Amino acid sequence: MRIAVIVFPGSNCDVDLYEALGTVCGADVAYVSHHEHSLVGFDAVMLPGGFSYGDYLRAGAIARFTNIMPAIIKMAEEGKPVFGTCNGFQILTEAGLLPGALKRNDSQRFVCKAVPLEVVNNQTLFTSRYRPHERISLPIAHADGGFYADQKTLDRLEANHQVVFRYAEENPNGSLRNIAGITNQRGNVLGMMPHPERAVEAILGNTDGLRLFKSLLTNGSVKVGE
Amino acid sequence: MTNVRIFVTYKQSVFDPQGETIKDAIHTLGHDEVTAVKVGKFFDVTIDATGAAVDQAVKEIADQLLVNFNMETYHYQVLEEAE
Amino acid sequence: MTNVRIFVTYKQSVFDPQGETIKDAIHTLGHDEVTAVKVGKFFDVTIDATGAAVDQAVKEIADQLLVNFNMETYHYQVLEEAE
Amino acid sequence: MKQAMTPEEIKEQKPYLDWSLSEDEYNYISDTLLGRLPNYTETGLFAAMWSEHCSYKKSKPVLRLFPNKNDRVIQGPGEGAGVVDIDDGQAVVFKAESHNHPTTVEPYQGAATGVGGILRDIFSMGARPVASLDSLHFGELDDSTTRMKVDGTVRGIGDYGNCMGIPTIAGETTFDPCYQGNVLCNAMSVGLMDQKDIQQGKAAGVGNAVMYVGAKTGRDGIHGATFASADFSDENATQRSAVQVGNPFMEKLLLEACLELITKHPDWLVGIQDMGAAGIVSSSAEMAAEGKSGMDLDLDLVPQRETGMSAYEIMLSESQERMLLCVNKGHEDDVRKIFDFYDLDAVTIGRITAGHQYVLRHDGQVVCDIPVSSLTDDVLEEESTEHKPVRITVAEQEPVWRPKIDDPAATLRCLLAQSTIADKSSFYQQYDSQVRTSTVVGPGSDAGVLRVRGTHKGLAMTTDGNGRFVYLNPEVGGQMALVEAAANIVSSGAEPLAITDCLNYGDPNDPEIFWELHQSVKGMAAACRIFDTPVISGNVSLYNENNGQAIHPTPMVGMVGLVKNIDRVVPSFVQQAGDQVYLVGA
Ligand SMILES: Nc1ncnc2c1ncn2[C@@H]1O[C@H](COP(=O)(O)OP(=O)(O)O)[C@@H](O)[C@H]1O
Repeated sequence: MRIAVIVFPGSNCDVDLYEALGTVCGADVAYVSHHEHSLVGFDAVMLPGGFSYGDYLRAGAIARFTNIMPAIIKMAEEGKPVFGTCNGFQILTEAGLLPGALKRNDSQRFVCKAVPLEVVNNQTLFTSRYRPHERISLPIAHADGGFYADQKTLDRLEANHQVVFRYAEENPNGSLRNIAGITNQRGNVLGMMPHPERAVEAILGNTDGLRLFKSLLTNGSVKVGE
Repeated sequence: MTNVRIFVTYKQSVFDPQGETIKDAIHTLGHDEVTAVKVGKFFDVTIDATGAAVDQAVKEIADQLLVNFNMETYHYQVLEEAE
Repeated sequence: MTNVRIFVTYKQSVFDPQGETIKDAIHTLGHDEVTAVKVGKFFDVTIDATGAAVDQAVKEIADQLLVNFNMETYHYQVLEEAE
Repeated sequence: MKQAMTPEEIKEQKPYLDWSLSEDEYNYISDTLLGRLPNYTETGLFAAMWSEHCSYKKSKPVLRLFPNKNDRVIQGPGEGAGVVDIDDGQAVVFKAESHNHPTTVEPYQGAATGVGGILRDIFSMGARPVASLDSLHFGELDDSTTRMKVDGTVRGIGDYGNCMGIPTIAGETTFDPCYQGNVLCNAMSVGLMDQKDIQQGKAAGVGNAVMYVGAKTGRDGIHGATFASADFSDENATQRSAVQVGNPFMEKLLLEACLELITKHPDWLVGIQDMGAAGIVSSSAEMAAEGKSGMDLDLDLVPQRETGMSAYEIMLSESQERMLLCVNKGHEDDVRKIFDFYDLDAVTIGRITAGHQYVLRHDGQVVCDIPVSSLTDDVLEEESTEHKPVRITVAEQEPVWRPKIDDPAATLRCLLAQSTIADKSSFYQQYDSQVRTSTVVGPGSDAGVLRVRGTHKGLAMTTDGNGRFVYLNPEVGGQMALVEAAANIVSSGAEPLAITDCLNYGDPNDPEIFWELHQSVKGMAAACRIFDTPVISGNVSLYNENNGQAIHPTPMVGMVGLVKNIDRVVPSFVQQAGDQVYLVGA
């Protein structure tokens, strides 16, 4: 399976995703510039963390007008895996591929540290290698990570098992219902604030993120049906 | 040429801790008569158009870009208009 | 009880990178008639006072907390006043 | 000619005195260097280039005490940053810079643009910045202004580095009343490169293009350079407007564009330099001087975001996120295309000329025509008088003070409650310390440690300084700064390679302060020789005073060490119950 890592102006965790997939997992991965119009030949697409367009206006708000965006939306509609971490998650919500929005952390500050998470749903393309309700730890690094949606949307997310990760101890950003990551209804688009790509090598002190990429790779060139 | 000021705020239902933090700081300065603080942002936009075309442009820009309707709302004010 | 809206902006000569980036994004949307965008913030402050005491309070809060006069400037508007 | 004053008026009214150019310097420029009166633009350029900030005219004699060579040093002081061999054809590049005055005035933007500036110094060498460090010194936290300054400074450093995607992995923070009116904000950046990609700030080859890339020029920070050389006082408060606003998003694009040009198209590029203090004039004049060339610039071609700027304002603007390139004739369009891809301006603003004149045109007129070297090399070094501070002489006569401790547990608790000693995680958690996924040891340890991808090597780095020690005994305090840094590097499992520094002092015209500078540098230099850690780059920040009150002399040492085997990095935390504790050394 061939995976695209999108490089938006201001992306900066693109290298980290690329290395996690390519060097650590041995996957077939390539950078794709936001200038491109097509993702033909790719089986999955990843939106990295960083500060696309400087996070000016709102995090992720401007990136959705780039040339590549229609191709990403098309892949999502085709049921192919689409993954966004941190700024990638923010872009996915701004583009309407995921519900809700990410708002400024309650502390009003950027926060970088490891946080305990619960894998709420291990029945997704991205989490099949985790145990049900497994506790893991992943790094976060963001200023706008508070997941917000109205009650109805939140209830629907829970009812459809779209909440995939939850903050397990403290809530680091004011996220409603401690939400750390969600999928779309179909389950092929995952957005999460924590950085699994920062937790794939023992030398960096944490390998809890590795199984997310392994899950995706073993599930192969899947297409998720309705 | 029209100058428009577009105000964007969180919806009433969205908790905004920033205003609270600033209120506390104001109290530290001794201004206890300040009982509430809300924070918002605004965009001063110069538009090379007048009349209805301005309203149309503002609506489109706000809808598509400046406002995230999941959590925000907006209103605007025409500051000055000149032919 | 008085509601005051305090506007804070960069001074004219200070570069506003946000405004520039947003202007470019607006052009991407096809709204080339937008020729300038400046970003500012505002504070809606409720003050348990009226008249000159309000002006005094606003001045002190702005001077000491809300505004950095090295690069910013402010003005304010009394939105409503009630005894 | 659009000049605010005629040369004769300048001679009579002496505006240059306000720009910190002395009567002697002005006369030397007129009589000896030019043989005529300088015009308004020229006078302003001299004032900026001859300021302490740009010329080191006062500190140079002292800086000569530092060793700056050994087998590993590839590039010592003089370029954007120093370069050290780390084997396998790779090199580490690093430098520290102070942004004390801007941070005191506008903590958030001052700190942010401090980080932005030091990063440009690194990537203009051809290296990719891989880590940042900081060294912050504030007044005591019981003051609400200080708390706002701390908050703004930390957010400024964090936001800029976070947005750029460069991890901030170590640093230090201290609190002392002496920094209350004059914050110290020193930022250090470390880059990694292949030795073959090393660049120089050089302009040469008659007919080659001088290209301006990056953000447009505005009126920000005019006089920043001279401003940094004059101390603060409260009456001055309204003049403090030389604040620059950082745009880390644009700098990220600039970084990627410059590295693409440098690593993929080395044959197009002759030289590259960051536009730092004193903006276009210092970068262009230094590049021409380095290349022993003449240069002819047309300022009307400089991208500007404000109208009606004078030649002087354009040349001295300190707008951020700009670089100057010297490009081989015929490749201007190729270079422009690279920058285009990143949505950046790249404009040819002049050419290299035969001879050695520095010529500027504005509105169709020649506004400056002087020898390049008069700006860069002919600066009059200043001799300083110095003597031992009375406080030290007095203290030496007193009996040695020994603390009396009755209740060690209580004393320990008091010590731990000191803000300088207490946990700093509330600051460094605002920094992304892990982006680029190479951080093996992040902030909170003795030194930050990065792995070097694709090798077994690592780099350890730390910033250290202690103004109180130096205040008590400058020479020993200087040595101790080195010892602390080296201990932090070694205890992380690395071998010290070299250092950079920021020398933060008060007004050097005060003989006692100059003595502090001299003695502490002497102490540092001696320790550098012992550890074989040459000084490969650095920065001097003088006039750190508020209302005539100087800060403690605070030299900051930034040290980098080489980890030969990254699997053998030693953490500085207690690992598990039952482990034995040893005290080693004196
Ligand atoms: N401003 C800062 N930026 C990054 N890291 C910091 C900063 N301040 C402190 N730290 C981290 O916290 C640790 C303890 O800080 P401090 O007590 O100031 O330094 P030290 O232990 O070197 O005397 C440092 O080793 C450093 O890793």
